[in-house]
Amino acid sequence: MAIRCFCFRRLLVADVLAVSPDEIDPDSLRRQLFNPRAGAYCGFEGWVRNLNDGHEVLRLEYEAYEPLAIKEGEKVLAEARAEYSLLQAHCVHRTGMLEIGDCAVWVGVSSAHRHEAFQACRYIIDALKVRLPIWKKEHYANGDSGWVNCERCTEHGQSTT
Amino acid sequence: MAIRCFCFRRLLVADVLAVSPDEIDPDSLRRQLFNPRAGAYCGFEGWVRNLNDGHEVLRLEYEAYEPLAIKEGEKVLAEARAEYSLLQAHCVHRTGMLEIGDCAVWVGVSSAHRHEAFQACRYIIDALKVRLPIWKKEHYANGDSGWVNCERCTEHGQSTT
Amino acid sequence: MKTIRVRYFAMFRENAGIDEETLTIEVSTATDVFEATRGRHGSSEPVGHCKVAINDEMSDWQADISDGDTVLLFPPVAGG
Amino acid sequence: MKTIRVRYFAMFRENAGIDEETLTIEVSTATDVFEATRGRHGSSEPVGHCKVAINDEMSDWQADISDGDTVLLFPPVAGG
Repeated sequence: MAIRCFCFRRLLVADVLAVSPDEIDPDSLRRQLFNPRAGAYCGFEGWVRNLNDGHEVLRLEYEAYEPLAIKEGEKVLAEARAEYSLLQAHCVHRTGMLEIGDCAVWVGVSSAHRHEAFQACRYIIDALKVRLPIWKKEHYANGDSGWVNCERCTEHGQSTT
Repeated sequence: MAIRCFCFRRLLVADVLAVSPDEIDPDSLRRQLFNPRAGAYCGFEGWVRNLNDGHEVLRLEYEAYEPLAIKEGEKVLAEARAEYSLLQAHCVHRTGMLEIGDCAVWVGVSSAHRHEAFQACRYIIDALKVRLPIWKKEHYANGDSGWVNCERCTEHGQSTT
Repeated sequence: MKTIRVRYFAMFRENAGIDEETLTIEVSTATDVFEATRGRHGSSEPVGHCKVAINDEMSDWQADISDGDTVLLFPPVAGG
Repeated sequence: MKTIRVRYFAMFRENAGIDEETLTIEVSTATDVFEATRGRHGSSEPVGHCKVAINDEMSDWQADISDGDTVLLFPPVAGG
């Protein structure tokens, strides 16, 4: 209760996009979006799955060019804020080697009403996936590996999530 | 790591809708949706906000007719599963007295791709809000209280989130 | 005449001052039950904004009522 | 002739075997840089599928290159 009141009293924090080699903690992230005017929260997580385009995937390796990923990501958050009526919007994208089930990307949005939360969350993840300088390499069960969108996937127009 | 592997080995659990007087723990709930084939997770939370339709709200009181709320809620989850390609879909709705910032309802969906997760999550919350025998009474700063949709809100066609 | 159990929820229960009662009345549909008990539930809402369940199954206002049924009268819902 | 720094990322870096290099070449646009370094980055992708940044600003393939610029060559992105 004390913690909750503290959160409500502080000023709104700026929308943030972070790129990090550390495990994503969605629960602590969503708490940062608490706001007494918020009636709705929508969260999206991209998880590493064991199958992509028919290939058995063992793990994924993410590389980001962090300065521009952050700059472009915060542009995306600003666009979402300009288009939808939001209270907070945050995003974190992982880098490094990820295992099946790991959270690769988290997007969270709070707003007064649910429509805006859903719309903005979807807008953000759709834009992040195609605009941020982030790349992923899939490591397959057969020992091969491949950069997604560069090799196999461009032939089929597939994306991971 | 041991925990993650355990989760992946167990069979898919049935889609579940629960009604509970206990605080909702979104983090433990989302973990139940882990699945090695899941590339996407979408979560929605309805939070108690301090303002509705221009009235300052101090707290909300939820009443549910649990047997039918569960039966109808599980129908909604089954419809979502029939319409979208889902791996898991769960929902929990609170009852009792809730304070500003409390989570009144949580919906979580996992699927291979993000489009289905967003669509199904939205379908579920939209349907829950209009079909489940659940009612809420707002308690206002001026000492008044009112059943939402029964008194004030029907005049304006407003809902909370 | 049918003997039915009527249960009131949320605002209807508060207005009625009771959770439920057993009535022996002349009714054929769920709508008839809603109208016959208006003095209890005191709804200012049209029946179409409310919901009804019969014997723990969601139903509709045109449904037939049988002797021995339990009729649940639900004011407009507001989950979430 | 312009002296520019070219940086390679992800698959382009792996193909080039280097992170970056300084080149003195005849180029006017970012596309020219992409084509002039094809032997390094080895892209099998058309330039339109790739992205470019100039001096840490996202740019486009028609952008002019000035002497002293740093050009970042990005293979097709795949975040999320």
